[in-house]
Amino acid sequence: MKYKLEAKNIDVFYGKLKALNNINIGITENAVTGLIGPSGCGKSTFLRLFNRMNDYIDSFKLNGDIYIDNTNIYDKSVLVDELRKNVGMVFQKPNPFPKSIFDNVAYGLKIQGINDKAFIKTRVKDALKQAALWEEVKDDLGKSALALSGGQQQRVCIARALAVEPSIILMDEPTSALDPIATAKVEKLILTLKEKYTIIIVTHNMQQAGRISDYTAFFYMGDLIEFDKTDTIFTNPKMERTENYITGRFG
Amino acid sequence: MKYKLEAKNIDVFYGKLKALNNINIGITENAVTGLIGPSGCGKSTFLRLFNRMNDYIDSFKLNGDIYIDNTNIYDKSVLVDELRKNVGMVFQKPNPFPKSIFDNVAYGLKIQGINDKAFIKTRVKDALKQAALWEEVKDDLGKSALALSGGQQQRVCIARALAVEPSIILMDEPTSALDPIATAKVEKLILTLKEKYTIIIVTHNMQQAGRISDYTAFFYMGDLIEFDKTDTIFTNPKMERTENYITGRFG
Amino acid sequence: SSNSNNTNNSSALSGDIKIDGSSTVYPVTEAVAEEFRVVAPNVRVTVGVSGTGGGFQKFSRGETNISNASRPIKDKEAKVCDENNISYLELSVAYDGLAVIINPENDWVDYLTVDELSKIWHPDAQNNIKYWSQIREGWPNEEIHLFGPGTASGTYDYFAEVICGKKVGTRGDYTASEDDHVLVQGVATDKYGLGFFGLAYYEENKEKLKLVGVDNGSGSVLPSMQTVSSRTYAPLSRPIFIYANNSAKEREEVKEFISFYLKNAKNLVADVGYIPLTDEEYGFEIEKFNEFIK
Amino acid sequence: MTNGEKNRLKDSIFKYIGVFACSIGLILLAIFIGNIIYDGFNRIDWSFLTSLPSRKAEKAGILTAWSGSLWIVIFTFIIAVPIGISAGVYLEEYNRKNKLTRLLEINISNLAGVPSIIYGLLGLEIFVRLSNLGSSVLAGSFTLALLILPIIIVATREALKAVPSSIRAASFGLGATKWQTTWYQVLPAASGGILTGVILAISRAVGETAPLIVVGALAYVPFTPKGPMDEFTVLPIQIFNWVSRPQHEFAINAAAAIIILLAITFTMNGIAVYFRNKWQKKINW
Amino acid sequence: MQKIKEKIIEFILRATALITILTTIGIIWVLLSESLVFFKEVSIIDFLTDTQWTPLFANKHFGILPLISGTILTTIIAISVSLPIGLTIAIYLSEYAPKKLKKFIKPLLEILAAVPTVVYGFFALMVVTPFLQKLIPEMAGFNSLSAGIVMGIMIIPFISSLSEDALSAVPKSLREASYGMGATKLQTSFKVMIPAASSGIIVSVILAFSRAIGETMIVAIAAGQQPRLTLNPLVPVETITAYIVQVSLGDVQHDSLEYRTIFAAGITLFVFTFILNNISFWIRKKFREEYD
Ligand SMILES: Nc1ncnc2c1ncn2[C@@H]1O[C@H](COP(=O)(O)OP(=O)(O)OP(=O)(O)O)[C@@H](O)[C@H]1O
Ligand SMILES: Nc1ncnc2c1ncn2[C@@H]1O[C@H](COP(=O)(O)OP(=O)(O)OP(=O)(O)O)[C@@H](O)[C@H]1O
Ligand SMILES: [Mg+2]
Ligand SMILES: [Mg+2]
Repeated sequence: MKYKLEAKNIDVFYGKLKALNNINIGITENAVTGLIGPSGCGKSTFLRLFNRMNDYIDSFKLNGDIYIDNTNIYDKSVLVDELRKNVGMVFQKPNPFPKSIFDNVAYGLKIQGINDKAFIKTRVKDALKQAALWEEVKDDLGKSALALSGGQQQRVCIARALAVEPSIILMDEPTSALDPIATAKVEKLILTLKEKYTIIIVTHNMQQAGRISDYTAFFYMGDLIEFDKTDTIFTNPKMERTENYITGRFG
Repeated sequence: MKYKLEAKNIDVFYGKLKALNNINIGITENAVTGLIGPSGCGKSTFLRLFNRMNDYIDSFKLNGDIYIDNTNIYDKSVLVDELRKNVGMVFQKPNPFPKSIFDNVAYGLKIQGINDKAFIKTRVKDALKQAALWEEVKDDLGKSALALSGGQQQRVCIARALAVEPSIILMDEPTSALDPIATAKVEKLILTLKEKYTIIIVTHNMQQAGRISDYTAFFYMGDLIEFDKTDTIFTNPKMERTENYITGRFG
Repeated sequence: SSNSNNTNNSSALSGDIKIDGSSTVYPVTEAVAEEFRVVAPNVRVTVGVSGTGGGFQKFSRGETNISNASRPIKDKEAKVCDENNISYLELSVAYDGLAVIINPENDWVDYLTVDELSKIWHPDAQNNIKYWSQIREGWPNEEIHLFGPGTASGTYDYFAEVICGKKVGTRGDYTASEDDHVLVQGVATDKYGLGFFGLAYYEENKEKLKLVGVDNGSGSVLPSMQTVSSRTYAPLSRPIFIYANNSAKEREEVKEFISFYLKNAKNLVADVGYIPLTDEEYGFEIEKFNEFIK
Repeated sequence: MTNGEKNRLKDSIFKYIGVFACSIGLILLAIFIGNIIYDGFNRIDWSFLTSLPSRKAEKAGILTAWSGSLWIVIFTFIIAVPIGISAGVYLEEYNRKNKLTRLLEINISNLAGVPSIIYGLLGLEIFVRLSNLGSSVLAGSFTLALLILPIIIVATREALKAVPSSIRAASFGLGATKWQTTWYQVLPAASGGILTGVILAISRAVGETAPLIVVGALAYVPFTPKGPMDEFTVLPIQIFNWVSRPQHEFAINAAAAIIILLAITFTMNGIAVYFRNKWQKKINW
Repeated sequence: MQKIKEKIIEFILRATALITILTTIGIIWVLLSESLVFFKEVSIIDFLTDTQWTPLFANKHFGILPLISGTILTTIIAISVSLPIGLTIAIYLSEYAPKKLKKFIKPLLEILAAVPTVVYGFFALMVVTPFLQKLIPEMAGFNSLSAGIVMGIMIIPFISSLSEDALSAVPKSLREASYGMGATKLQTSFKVMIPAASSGIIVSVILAFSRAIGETMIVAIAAGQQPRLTLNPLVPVETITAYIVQVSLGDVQHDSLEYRTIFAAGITLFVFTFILNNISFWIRKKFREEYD
């Protein structure tokens, strides 16, 4: 297969609610894929399939297969923790640990059994820089991450995901709590990262999707309405719904 | 005084950190005032002064006075709960109660001692409609609000604040988790609301600030750099910093 | 016919009788209360088990009518009764035989003299008498393990007094338990064990234990219904008591209850595993009581 | 072995340790209950439940004991649960964090360690004598209530602490008063942990012997309590009494009585467990 | 109006909280009034330094140390049984076990706390001790080891249930954050969940500890009643509680020096737990992690 990630005949249920309906999609390596669509359409649900994060929701049920590098990640033999080391995630609501900023970012390294302090320090610093937070916190890395502003918390979470250098990064509205400058930095970061990583990002910001994503998928009420190169989606969408949504003429 | 809300010589500390520095501002009735500025500059802190929400943070310390309708709301005689009935708030991170959608929205009415079921129902419905959520949840108002998508949760919180019809509404990035359509609806709502209410809104979205706010205050590292009519701020800012920030040429 | 007459009288009685005190005496009093209900169903007799000391404390404050006691009242307790204008009467109601017990596998002990018991249990024995061989020539050179009731019990007090002497006490390095089952278990599983406890516990666990005769100078005697009751098994059988207060004089139902107690004790006591007094002795107690309520 | 493999190995080992630990608990429980049921189950019949105590083991019943226990449990529950929860709420939600709180906090966990018999001595002085309640159900219940208060208070506090403060912020933000916030939001969200405390506390109260004996609970009482001011006995006293009789038949009675005692506790706990499951299901932050 | 209502409610709540203070005052009063008389007759120095406790024997010694050592010994054994088992169960139930299993196991284990302690006492004496004696032949028939182990079993639910509650109250988002980094359940439990729930877990341990310290029947039956200054778990010991119950329900005359010893012992236990609680409070304050 030519895709890094692939979703085949995906149906997702939360109890009786069908949250995703027969989704088929292939995600290209070293590219940014944006997921857009109205709130509640299933973007987060879809994104969280790739690191099996939905497994913890009781009512969750999945039909279909998800492949990463041609392996079905819902196969019994798959090691979920290895999978997740490879697939980093930034969540929709900032969720820093009730620990210091440093410990938050170093967490992923520690659980991999890395003890080299100097190495950890460098990684933490790099990650915080990439997440555009270093300048603000460098003097007080021991401060509790919970005593940060909303946007700062989100950037801690981004740094935390970057520190372990996964090969795939899932981002659920990573910049929604950020100001334009921080947003611009993160966007720049994403563009740098895609040279080495495969990135899937959920965003509500059409401009952002336009700016950074190579491919864009438009979801609507659990259906994948359209999926294509971002240029095509934004300039020449096949479906009327997509056009309406993108131009804001919707609903 | 001519202002609905007024902040005089405000200093705020979190422990040793000075989060706000000598802020003086007057907020006009029946208008939308936008607060902008980079992440961590003190917008949320400032916003939360008006309903005394910072009181619960242990390390918080305030110098200066905040007036609403010429009453100092930090005065001993002020009833904080009455104050808050009058000053509604939507928080930065969605924080629905672990209850059904209906109970979430009806809560504010319930605590005011309103028992009329029919009345509560109408209000809940109206509030959910205003928050652009009604269509998505009308069939299952008994569903736990925690089982909603991030954007849906935020709209529940907006509906919850609207249901009690306060005269002042504080919104901390109310639309950051929303898709463009929901955002547009909420923005429209804000514009309708301002005919009766006074609204203060924190936003990272310059376009949004430009679209909806009558006045805009730009904060930077705890200082109020500039405060003026939105038109003036966006077209003819006095300070270079403001201009840089608004045009994204910052940092 | 006089009996049925009595019953008729009693059934007309009513009121509350409160009894508290020793848990050793409790089974006897419970048995009496149970039977008394048949003749006087409207009298509410209640029995507590807060210990002889706790019982006397309540008794001396006038909170109970009758106190169960496994030892005679002490001076201080008597004084409080006086202070509170409570006159009282001590009545013996049964004997509690103390059995000296060894493990069935123990084949060297045939009997023990009071002196030998004293040698084993005397406070001076602590850290000195450790081996069976020290007690009598020819007994094995093995550690002796002792079991007995807790020091806060009337049983212990009595044993210490008759074996080691008044105000001497016993050695402290023995395994004590308030619960005689525990002692049974202790001796039953320990070949070199020796213990003493209520005779009834031996009776119920005969197959696990071996009874030791006690020689007080006039030959070895094994405890039994007869030897205890006739006091030939001495000195290890002790009387247990109830104490009655003034209400026995003033209140018909209390008076009736105690008379009933003394008249019927003989059968009931045996029922619950204690040993009754002799008929003369009961007669004597009844007389004492009649004197008291005059 | 790579670190990942090590971690997974540790993880699955721990899982088995967990299963093992649960099994230990359950097996021991099975042994206890199995033993008791084996000894006593056949002894339970209608007349055992409806007869008065007797010197004859085969005639003896536990009517007064189980009805006394029921009275005591219910009254203890009625007294201790509201007081315990409300004290917990006060300390966690209302009280400013200062030296006094600290003292109170230490004091309460201290009370949890006071031997039950000391509570008996306290109850005897305060409820039986000073308050003139006599050796009544009420005096016994008050005594046990004091005994289990610390458990309920401490569990309540912890459960309240675990409720995210964003919930309080949301409620306060709507103009709810402290009490409304507590009552409508915080307490329901904390109900699971609170009920666990209640379960453990009630379990403790049901099984207590010594303090009630000191307070003056009886061993032989030929009538069931008709009201809170009546005298009473409870199952543990009856059990204790029977256990310390020499005759083996009483041991069987005791086993049968233990089954009934466990049944009472289980029913009380069952109600609490039902509500705990019901309320906790909704709350999943 | 609302304000008055709030005030009244706060007043009531405060009043209930003050009940605990009153209880403490009551207990201190009960203990102190008698033990003051006691300490008039017995020097407090002897009381704290003498190594023998024989108030009911003819040769009286009033050294509380043997009772304290017995109490500490049994409590420590109990905690070393219940803490690892209880905590493991709590983690297993909150992180590993299927929800249905948890719903079923948790209340079952809670019955362990409801079994009358007399039953436990005999279990320790008749089952656990003989079993252990097969492994350790020199073990005495009465010993703190069996009593402590069985007491530990009894308090398992205090730790397992209360800690489980604390763990499941940690916001789901934290767990997700950790899993999202590729942490195993074990790592998530120990690095994120336990620290976040530490306050509740420590409290559960304190309650269990208190329960063990205050427990009477098990030790009275299975540990023997020999006050002995030792930390050897294989020999008979007596705890403060066992002593108190033995004397207060025994035949000893009230209003006597012998009887007053229980109050002196009681107040010692009170002071002892007070010190322990102060230490644990301090530890808790140090390690507390806030989350939201
Ligand atoms: N509870 C707290 N304790 C200590 N410091 C805090 C706390 N909350 C915020 N701060 C600090 O105060 C400053 C202002 O925070 P505030 O939340 O007001 O920022 P903001 O402008 O709302 O940022 P954002 O756009 O990221 O939400 C920041 O430096 C932040 O780290
Ligand atoms: N835990 C859950 N249990 C039940 N239903 C859920 C749960 N989480 C989400 N849903 C429902 O599934 C649907 C898709 O939710 P999802 O979170 O994927 O939306 P989304 O596209 O990410 O929206 P948003 O932009 O608002 O975050 C919604 O209707 C939502 O109500
Ligand atoms: Mg989402
Ligand atoms: Mg903010």
